Amino acid sequence: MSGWRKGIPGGMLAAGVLSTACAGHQQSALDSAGTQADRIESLWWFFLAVLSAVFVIVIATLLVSLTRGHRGVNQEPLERTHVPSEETERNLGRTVGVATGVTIIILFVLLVASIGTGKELSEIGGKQNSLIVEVTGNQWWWNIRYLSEEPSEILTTANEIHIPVGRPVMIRGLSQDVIHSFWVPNLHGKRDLIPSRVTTEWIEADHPGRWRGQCAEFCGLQHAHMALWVVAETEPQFEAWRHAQLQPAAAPQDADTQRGQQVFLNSACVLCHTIRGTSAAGSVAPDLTHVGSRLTIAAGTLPNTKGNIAGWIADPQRIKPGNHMAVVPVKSEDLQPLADYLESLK
Amino acid sequence: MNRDTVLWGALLLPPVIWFLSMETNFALAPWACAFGWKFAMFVVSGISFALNAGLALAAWSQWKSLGQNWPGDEGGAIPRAGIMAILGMMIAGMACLVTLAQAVPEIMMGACQ
Amino acid sequence: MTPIIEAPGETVDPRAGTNEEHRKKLERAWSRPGRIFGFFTATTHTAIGMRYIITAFAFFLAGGIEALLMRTQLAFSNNHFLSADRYNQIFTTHGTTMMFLFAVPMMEGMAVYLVPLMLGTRNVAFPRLNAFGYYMFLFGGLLLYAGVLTNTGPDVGWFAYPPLSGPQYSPGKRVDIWAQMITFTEISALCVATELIATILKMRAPRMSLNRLPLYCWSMLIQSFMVIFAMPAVMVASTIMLLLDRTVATHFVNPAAGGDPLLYQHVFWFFGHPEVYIIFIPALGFVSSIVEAHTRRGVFGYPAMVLALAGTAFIGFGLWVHHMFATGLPQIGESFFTAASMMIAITSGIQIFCWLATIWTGRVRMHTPMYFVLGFIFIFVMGGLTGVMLASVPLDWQVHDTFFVVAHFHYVLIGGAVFPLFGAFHYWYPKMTGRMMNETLGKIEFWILFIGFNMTFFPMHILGLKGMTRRIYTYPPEMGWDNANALATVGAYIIAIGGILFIANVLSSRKTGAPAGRNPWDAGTLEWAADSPPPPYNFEYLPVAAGRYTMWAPAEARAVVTGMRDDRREVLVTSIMDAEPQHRLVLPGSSFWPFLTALLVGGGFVGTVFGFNWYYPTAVAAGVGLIGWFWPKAPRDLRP
Amino acid sequence: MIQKTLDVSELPPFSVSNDDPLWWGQMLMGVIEVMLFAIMIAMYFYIRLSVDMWPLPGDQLPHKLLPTLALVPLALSFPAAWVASEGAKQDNRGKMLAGLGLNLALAGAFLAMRIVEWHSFNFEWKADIFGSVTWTILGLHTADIIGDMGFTLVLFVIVLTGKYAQKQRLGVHVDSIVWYLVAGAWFPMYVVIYWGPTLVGAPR
Repeated sequence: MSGWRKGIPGGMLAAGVLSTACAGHQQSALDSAGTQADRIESLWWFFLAVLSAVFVIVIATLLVSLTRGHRGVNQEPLERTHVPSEETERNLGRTVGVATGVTIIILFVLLVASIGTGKELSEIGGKQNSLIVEVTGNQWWWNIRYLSEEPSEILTTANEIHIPVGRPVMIRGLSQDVIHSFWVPNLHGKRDLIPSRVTTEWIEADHPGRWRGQCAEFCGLQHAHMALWVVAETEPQFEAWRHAQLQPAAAPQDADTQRGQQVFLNSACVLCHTIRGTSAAGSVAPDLTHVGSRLTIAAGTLPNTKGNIAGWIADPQRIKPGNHMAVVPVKSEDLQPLADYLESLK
Repeated sequence: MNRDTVLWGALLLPPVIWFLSMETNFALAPWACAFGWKFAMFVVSGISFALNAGLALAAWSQWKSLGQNWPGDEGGAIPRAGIMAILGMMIAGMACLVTLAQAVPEIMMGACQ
Repeated sequence: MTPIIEAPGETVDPRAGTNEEHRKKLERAWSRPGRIFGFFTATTHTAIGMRYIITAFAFFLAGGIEALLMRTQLAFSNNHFLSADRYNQIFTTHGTTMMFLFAVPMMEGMAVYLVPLMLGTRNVAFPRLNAFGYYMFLFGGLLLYAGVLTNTGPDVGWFAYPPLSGPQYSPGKRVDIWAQMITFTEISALCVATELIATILKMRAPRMSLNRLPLYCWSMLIQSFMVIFAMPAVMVASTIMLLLDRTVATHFVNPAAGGDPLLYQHVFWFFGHPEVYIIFIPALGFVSSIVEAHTRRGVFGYPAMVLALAGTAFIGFGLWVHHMFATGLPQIGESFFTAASMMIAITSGIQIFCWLATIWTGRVRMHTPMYFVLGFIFIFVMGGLTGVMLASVPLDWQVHDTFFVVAHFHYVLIGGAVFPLFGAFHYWYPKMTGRMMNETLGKIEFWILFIGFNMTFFPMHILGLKGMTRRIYTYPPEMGWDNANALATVGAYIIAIGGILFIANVLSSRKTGAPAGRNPWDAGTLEWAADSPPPPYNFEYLPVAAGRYTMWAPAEARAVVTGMRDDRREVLVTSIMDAEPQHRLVLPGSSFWPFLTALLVGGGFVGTVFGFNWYYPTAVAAGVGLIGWFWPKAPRDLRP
Repeated sequence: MIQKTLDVSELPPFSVSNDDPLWWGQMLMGVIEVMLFAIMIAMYFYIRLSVDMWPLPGDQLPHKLLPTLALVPLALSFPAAWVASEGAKQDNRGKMLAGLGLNLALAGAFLAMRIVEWHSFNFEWKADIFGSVTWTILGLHTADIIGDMGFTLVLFVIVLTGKYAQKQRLGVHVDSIVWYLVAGAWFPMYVVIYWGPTLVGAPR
């Protein structure tokens, strides 16, 4: 797989990459990394500038108005009521009228800007050479399929989307259970994944990088731990990745990982998980064929390290309480080989 | 029609007309896409605008016949009718304005966006 | 039209207790029996209104404690203060409490208390319905908290989207309790709306024609109509779609049998968006009342203010899809709602401009209520402007369901409703208790609340833009959200201190506050013509309106009504537009039936949580209760 | 301080007419019901437009004969309610009894026909969304009919026993308002339930 991991203990590096990539910008609407998010960000700054000016003017007027005819608490008013002259009222009427007119004009400008951006956004995408990625929301992980007319080119993975830079990608959103929402703010706004419906959204990264996304619609107990990563790479890197992912799982190379494979195949793991190239063909949980190549496990909950994999298998309910992964009894001496095996599935 | 009927009409009908036109247009959105035809939406918006403008006009003519004053809180039926007429004008005008704002997407966007 | 009889024959002095006999008779006619049993027979609007206010405030405190628990959990990353399950129950209960058990009932309670006083009448049009509505609200709230305290609190968010809230993904009773609690509170809201409309249209002081109606009463009239049109939608969403799907296996939201989860969202938000204005419009009435009393002049642009209220109300019904921009509806359809959502800013703008104009030309007195009004303008304008951002479809795709939205709606709801409400508490406290609240403490409260509020919620805008989604019980440290969250948590505790000071002020002023007299603020509207606190009959002689601000009118222009019987509960019915007296109406007296009926119906509703068949005994029980309620009993009702 | 007064002692106590606040209260309750039904009808069409076949495969359309016949007593109940309300206004006990009694009988006939008709339905509310929405509309409306019949029955008994005064007469008057709304609401719903699938039922 990618060269950047060679020779360094995987876990440390994954953790390191995550923490450097995560200077607070890897999931931000204000650090756009794609065409769509960029348009929205421009619209945002425009709205912010106009509306901040409105706010400042209103509050300034309020403060100035308080300096006029102000009586302190202890000063009794000279008169019980105060009736401004007709001329004052006329002037006020004119001022309020003008202010309302200006408000209407500002709102129409913002309306046109917003609809213009919406129109542009819906016209990006649909170009030639696009990629279709089917994202299916599950409680609480993402199933990812790269669609293709060629059945052998269809690729299944989970919780991690790789996209080539500069190529439009259509996200085809589905849901297996409840409503989820797909949101990678650096690339585009969110789109709900609704059972029995198909929603679509186009994304396009303009430079390589890794961005985090998260389920945005409350979807139950572990809504907080339903994240995914989008990795944008150059076209050759992406093709290499795709090619590698299409392969069946690597056969275990040493006695330790062979034992791990046996543990996996002889346990209840196979009821839910698939590892292509083995007899494990469960379909209700993430495909593990290349799980070792992913940045994180448990839908973005933990960095992908051997230790974390072992800890996750030993007690998934402690790390992500209420998730649908059953506690599979694994003997303590089997745990390390199992984790080694899964880690080796690059 | 007596004055109070017109006044109540101008107060209460604009929201109803606007609401129905908006609902109709919202329901038309998928159909407009299927037929590639936004014209129906313009018709609905146009009718809504015309009706509301008509109601604004009716309220205005009432106001004119009441002396075109900006009434305060004087007692009696005339100032009260004056305020109702002004309110009718403004509510119908507001409905026109919203209809106009909702025509912006109709004009700018394609039927299938 | 019934002729007006104006006779200078009898001379009365409504200021002092000159006519002791008259007052005693009124007192006898309007008082409830005094025993414990009698407590449940109260039907005067001041008693019921006060119960609403106190109960809703208690729920406000409960919701506030839930907020503190959530903020404590979110104070830093990977916190384990609350479990995911507990957190989900708490945020759902917080939202549900604040919307259904605090904001709406509080606004209703204030209106039940104030509207008849402002209209110069003696009670609401349907006093027993009023009491019934209160008990339904109370029982609904108790049901929800019974669930929360037995770990059966709802855990699907305050809008309970199916399929998550459906039978398959939320087994157990949590969602049933939530949905039935909605039924209770919506019945209560509909009761109050009905009686307020009837009261405002038909029981105004003579000569209080529509152009003299106080802006607060306009706001309650318009809000009540919104309740009438919006609440049936939530009845369909929660009581029909959700509960029937859960209890008798209908398929409204089951996609497998042709149902549609999005249909629930449409119906829910058709109620849910107007709900925000149902909370907010009464607050605009508070602000107008406070502003006119504290600037010594009528609010500038009365017709424009009424237009703004009515415009807000009707456009408010055309915004609901902006909660659904991310669901993949046709964008042209969504954009209609963008347009409407932006246009509603015009009506808010008009109000702000009119208040600014009023303050500009008035003689401002800076009492505590006015501080809260100024705080309201600052916070609400900001919330309104972020609302304009949310109206935009592309911007909403980014900030929807993030902390940006959380910040926005707390700016509009706390800024737009709670700040005016606190202003209103300070403003009408002397009327309700007869004593002034402590001014110094009031201003300290204001500054603490204002600073705490902005500290809590301003950082949330940034958190949302930086990707923090709402309703997550924890977040990893790498996200860079720690500092802003810590700040928000500190702010939340500062708000709590402000709240405690307010309660202390309320309690201590009850005993030590300066006596208020009838009209401590020298305000213009009719509630200030009654004693503080008002006697059960409100006015010894019903006042006649002499303008928009009768209390500011010269004494020679004012008049009172005579010829009302004082040996039974009589009120004056007037015509809708010009408030010409039409007839005298005898209102029912104290009655135990509203409480009993609420108990029977409420018990049945609680039963329906456990099975649909409970609806049948409930219907029978309701029938028994209503027959007892309406059965002619007191012989004095029968006499002409 | 002596103030000007407005003497109202000559005004009548009670008014059995639309001027009474109770009339407004009942009107508003009626508006709530009508709103509820309007939302249900909107839902019906929303659901209809989101599926390809209507009714869904496996459901048969309800028969039209009995519900159409049932419209006759329902339509006749309007004048009955009107007679009762006129009787209330004129303080005419006979008219009130006749109107209320006739109204009860006609409403009862309508209800009986509806219950007979239900046995012929071949779709359950548990079957699919078509059954759910149709049954719910019918159930809600039936609950309303029964509720208002109960109200009418109580008033009938009160008038029959003679324990009535203006207040109860007012009750009779506003009861007819409720009946107009509840019964009137059925006609559009009848069209939707029985003719709707025929009119808009063809596969898209």
